[in-house]
Amino acid sequence: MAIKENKIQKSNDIKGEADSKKEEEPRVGVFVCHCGHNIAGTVDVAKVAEYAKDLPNVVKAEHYMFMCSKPGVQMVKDSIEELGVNRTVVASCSKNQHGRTFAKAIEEMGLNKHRHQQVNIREFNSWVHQKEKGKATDKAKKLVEAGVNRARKLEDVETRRIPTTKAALVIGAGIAGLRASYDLAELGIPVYLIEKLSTIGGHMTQLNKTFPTLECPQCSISPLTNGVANHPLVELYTNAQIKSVEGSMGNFEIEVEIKPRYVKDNCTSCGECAAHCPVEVPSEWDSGMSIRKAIYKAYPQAIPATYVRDKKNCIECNTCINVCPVQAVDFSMKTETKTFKVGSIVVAAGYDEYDPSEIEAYHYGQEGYEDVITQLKLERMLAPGSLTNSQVLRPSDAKIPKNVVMIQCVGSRNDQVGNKYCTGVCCKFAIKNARIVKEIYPDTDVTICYIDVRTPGLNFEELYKSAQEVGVRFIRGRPSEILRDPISGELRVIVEDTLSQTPLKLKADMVVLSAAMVPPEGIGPLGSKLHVLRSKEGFLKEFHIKMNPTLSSKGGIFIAGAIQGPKDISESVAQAGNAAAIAAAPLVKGYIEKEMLVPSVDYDLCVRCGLCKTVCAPAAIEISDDGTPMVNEIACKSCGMCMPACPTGAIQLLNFSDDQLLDEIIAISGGGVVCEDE
Amino acid sequence: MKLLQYPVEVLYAKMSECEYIEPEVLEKMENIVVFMCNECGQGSANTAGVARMAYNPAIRIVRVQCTGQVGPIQIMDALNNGADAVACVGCCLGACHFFNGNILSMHRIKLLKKLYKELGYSDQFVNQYTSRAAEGETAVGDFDDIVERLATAIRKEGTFKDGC
Amino acid sequence: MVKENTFAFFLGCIMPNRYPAIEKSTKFVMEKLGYEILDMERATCCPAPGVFRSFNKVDWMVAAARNLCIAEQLDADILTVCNGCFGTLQEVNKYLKENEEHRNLVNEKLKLLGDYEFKGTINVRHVAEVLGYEVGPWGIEDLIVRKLNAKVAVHYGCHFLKPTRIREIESSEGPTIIEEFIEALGIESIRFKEQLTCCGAGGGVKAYDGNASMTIFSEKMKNIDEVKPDFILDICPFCHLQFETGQDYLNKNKGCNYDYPVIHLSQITAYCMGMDQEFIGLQYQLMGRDYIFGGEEIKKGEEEAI
Amino acid sequence: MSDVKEEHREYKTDEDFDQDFFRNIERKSNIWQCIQCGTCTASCESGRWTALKTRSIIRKVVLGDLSVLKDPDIWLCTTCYQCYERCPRDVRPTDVIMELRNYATKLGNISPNHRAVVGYLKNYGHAVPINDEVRKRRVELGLEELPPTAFKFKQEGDDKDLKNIEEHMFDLPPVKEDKKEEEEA
Repeated sequence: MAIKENKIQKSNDIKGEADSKKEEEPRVGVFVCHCGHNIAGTVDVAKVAEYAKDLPNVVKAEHYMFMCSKPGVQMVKDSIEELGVNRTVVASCSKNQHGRTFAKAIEEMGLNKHRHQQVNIREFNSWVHQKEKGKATDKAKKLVEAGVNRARKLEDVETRRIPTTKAALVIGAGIAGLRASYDLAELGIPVYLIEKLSTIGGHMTQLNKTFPTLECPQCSISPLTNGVANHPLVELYTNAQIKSVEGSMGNFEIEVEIKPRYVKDNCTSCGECAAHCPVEVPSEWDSGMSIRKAIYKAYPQAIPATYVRDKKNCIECNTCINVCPVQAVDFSMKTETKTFKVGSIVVAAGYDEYDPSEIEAYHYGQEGYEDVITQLKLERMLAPGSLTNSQVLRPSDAKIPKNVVMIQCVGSRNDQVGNKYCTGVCCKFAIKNARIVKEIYPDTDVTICYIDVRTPGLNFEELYKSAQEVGVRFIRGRPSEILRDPISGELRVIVEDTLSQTPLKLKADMVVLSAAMVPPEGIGPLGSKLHVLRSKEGFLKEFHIKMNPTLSSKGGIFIAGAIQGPKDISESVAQAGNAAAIAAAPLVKGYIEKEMLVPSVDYDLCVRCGLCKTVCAPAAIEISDDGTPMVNEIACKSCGMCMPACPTGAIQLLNFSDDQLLDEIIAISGGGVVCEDE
Repeated sequence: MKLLQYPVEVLYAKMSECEYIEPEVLEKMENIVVFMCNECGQGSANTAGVARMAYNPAIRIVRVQCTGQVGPIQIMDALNNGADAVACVGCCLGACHFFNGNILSMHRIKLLKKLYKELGYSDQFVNQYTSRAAEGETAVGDFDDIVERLATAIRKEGTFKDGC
Repeated sequence: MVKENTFAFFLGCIMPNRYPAIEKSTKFVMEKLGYEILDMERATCCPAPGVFRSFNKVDWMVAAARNLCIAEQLDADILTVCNGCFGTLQEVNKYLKENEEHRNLVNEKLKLLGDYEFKGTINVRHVAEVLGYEVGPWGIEDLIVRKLNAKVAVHYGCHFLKPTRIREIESSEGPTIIEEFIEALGIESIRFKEQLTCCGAGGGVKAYDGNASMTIFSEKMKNIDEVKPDFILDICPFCHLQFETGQDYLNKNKGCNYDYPVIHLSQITAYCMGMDQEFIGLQYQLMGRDYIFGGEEIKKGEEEAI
Repeated sequence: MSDVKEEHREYKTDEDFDQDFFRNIERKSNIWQCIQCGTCTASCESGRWTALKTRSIIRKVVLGDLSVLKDPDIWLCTTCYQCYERCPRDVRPTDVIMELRNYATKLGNISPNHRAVVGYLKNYGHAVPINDEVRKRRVELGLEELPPTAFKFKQEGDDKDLKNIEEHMFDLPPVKEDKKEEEEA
């Protein structure tokens, strides 16, 4: 890791002030909570409080019905005021639940909030040992005793303000990325928006109509695409990908690799070059439903409007150079790397459509099964300006299909192949498309084979009813395979209508597979560069599924949209707004408050072996010239891994030092006696 | 007005699938110290608690920043002070919030097991597991595994305390 | 350790007791390829998965384990030519290897049948898999004496590939192992409708309800008849029997006149490696008695008729 | 549904189902995850022509409807494993049907043909015993007259293998003579 510019503060001067606090005699207050009967139902709280009373240094031991209630918290505050309690132990629920409530309470009373030790006797004890009430009570006693031992040596932890660079980076310019960039820019924060492809808009621009109101996505997204592209505070880089990410929350330093467009910016996008280019390649943006040239613009309203040359397929015949009226085409453009200093990163890299060729029984993509397509391809056919100018034509013989069969849950809700999760979007997707196809071609019969139709939310039941109204036929059953008659080439879908218990062989001129939403290709390297956790399905893992869905597992990095899990457009936009808001917070405030829970080095014990540096993952320990380790306060994640690595115990994490842990271990492992000598 | 209150057991009681252990071995297990990292380790025990999944009450959880922070000193202290077995439950491999804490602790525990084997103790007293904050049953599965291994060790050689 | 290039040849029931020609040609092919074939003395029925597993799964495993022990005593992998036998033996072999307490249970009962003890030292191989992968079209190339040019309807059967997670040979939706192999013999496989469906004999259905089995089979024959192959190639004597008696039944009762010869993979491979047609045993079969294979000689290698 | 016409009666009640009869059926918890999507019945090559509806059989196992054991359809499964391959919940219907047959055999529902096949195994060691016609063919083809299986050893007088099998294996419940027991079951 490159040496960071942040100020490296010598860690041993913190140690100086901490010593003065140690002398003052610990006075511990213990409070045991009934939590209604969640705890009291299993643990005899009175006995536990009584047991805690005669532990050394305990000056107050109470038990109360609801510690987290106003009177409960007041009880803690009073104990500090009246009895001069300088360490508090609350035995109730988990740290994530109410640890902070009590910490804030004692902070209001002037005590440093790290002097509070939360003991969990609910999730770790009463709820899980409901059948062994006696043992649960003993265990609660032991846990409280361990909490007291631990609390005895707790020290103050200073929270410090770290200045942040007022800029943000947004990865991915789909609907979520655009929304996040726009919201951030509107807050006055300069945004660097980078997009892997050559145009912005993501999957939304590929759709024909959006559900449930059947609006045209081009119209609803273009104010945003134009708004962001021409926003004074937004710098847009297409064909760009992340090379490396350094630094920590508030001060990131990102290297971005921008592939050349081989077309300069003075391109008027007149399209002459594409007209004369001999190369024809299936267009990825059109998901293979139309042809594009080696030099192309993905779709007419594409932003940025400059054309882009696809080096892989280009045969370098130079016709585009000669033909271009403004000589914008320039093959000599090189890959540039740019570095940005930003405070927050918002990842909105979107999703990919599941490739159904993995399910062999549906023969997607095999020779002879051209008429088996996915919903996105159907959207591309229906969209205005498509090759089939919004007509649904069979890819094999370009005829209008007499009957269309849609198959749901392709690659979803499947333990054997594909993904286990339900995407939650395909039913809405399929029903909308089915209704549109039925309205355009009334005499084509459209069938949807479903397991469970899942269209929750406002206006979606109407969407479902309107499809039924128009005559879409719904068959409850998951098709087992798509058969093709080798001679006539006809497709047959074999499905059992489980409601009437009859296996059917449906004639199908065209089969549309509702494929799942899967993490985008390239998320692996992106995730590892950002040091961000991914869920078992491969999406980026949110910090907390309910309370913090747009914060990633790493501070300073935020996620929005389908990158966090399959979702529809309205949800992605909502998440993008939230991600922008919490990403902007430290930037607008100008600083980040970080608790200085960092290790301190005892230079007499240190033998300068450098083992702590090798073990430190966030590379927060540097070896200075005289061989002694220096801790970088901001990058340190206070994980404590350096402690066991140190052969002499010279490096000790504040509040997690070896002797504090030892006291807790002794209490919990039955020993019960605190060893006096140091 | 008596609120219709389902007994808590009925609501969620999900017994652990721990195999049968005869009472005399069971009562030899007073306490098992489990170091759980602050992120996924105690998170999964938390989810197990919220889902009321029962497991052996001898399990005592000590919260540490990361299993990487638990060194041989802490484990030996626990065993010397009367713990019957010690285990570390960290985040799953590759997903440690501190990047490689769980891998480090896995190596340390592997060496420690080798050491105990050479000293003549059974190596089932110290174990390392991983779990995810979302999965309560993984934590309970780990606890069951600790108890089962300890049971086999006790049946074979007796507990750690009596210097097997 | 299992001996190299030697197989304990598991005969099964239908091959030795109905179509000995398949046994003959398999031995011919294997010897020509340099494999040593050992007789599995005292072997019995594998036992047939359809009937016996339906009655008592444990006894089915014990009987199968008995056959496996015979091969273990010979210290050689088992070679089967029948999907049913391969299905039973491979599944029981894999299950007992992975499943400790079932292995003890089976070994307990196995003692009653004689001094057999399942150790799990061997594997179970199918002739189609040995020819298709181990020998492969490249391996057979220079041993071919006659190359046909026939259009053939290939029938894979069910237990050879499925269930894929236990057999672990190839995907059951689009297999190519036999197509690729028979290309070396100059045979082209024609795709016909619903090619990978069941011939209708398995699972004890042929014994339980003859005409249900025949209804399933008639659809299969209708699809094969559409593409008019030269002959039907199968890899399982039970399907072989079903195709033979099936065509005969449909001719007599349903007024069809199918006369497609039914050839097992070993028979045709042996023929192409020089075994003369008389040993293929078409004359003993019901269908396609007078079919001449033809196929022009490639090399003038000396032809020792066995 | 079973072909016996149900006489008119009110709703089915819990007594008709015996939920824990199948408590030790293998992979029980997976079977209960069945979402009744019908892939198995749609893939079933035998069910396409016969009355075998795999999905409703699994439904009966989940509900604990014991009529499935008397249902002749479970014997129409050709174990082609298509449903096993394609079930999105990995319920493995083929194994379930095989286990149902085990339960049905214990109740005595065995078809005479299958009973005969077991008889062949016990007497000749093969489900398809040899006949003279084939012995002659074997000699013509240059093979031994009798394949070296247990039957050959029995012919030479050493039939301990088949005797052991007969004694210890596949002892099926006796054939149900009286009709009374049929109605009551």
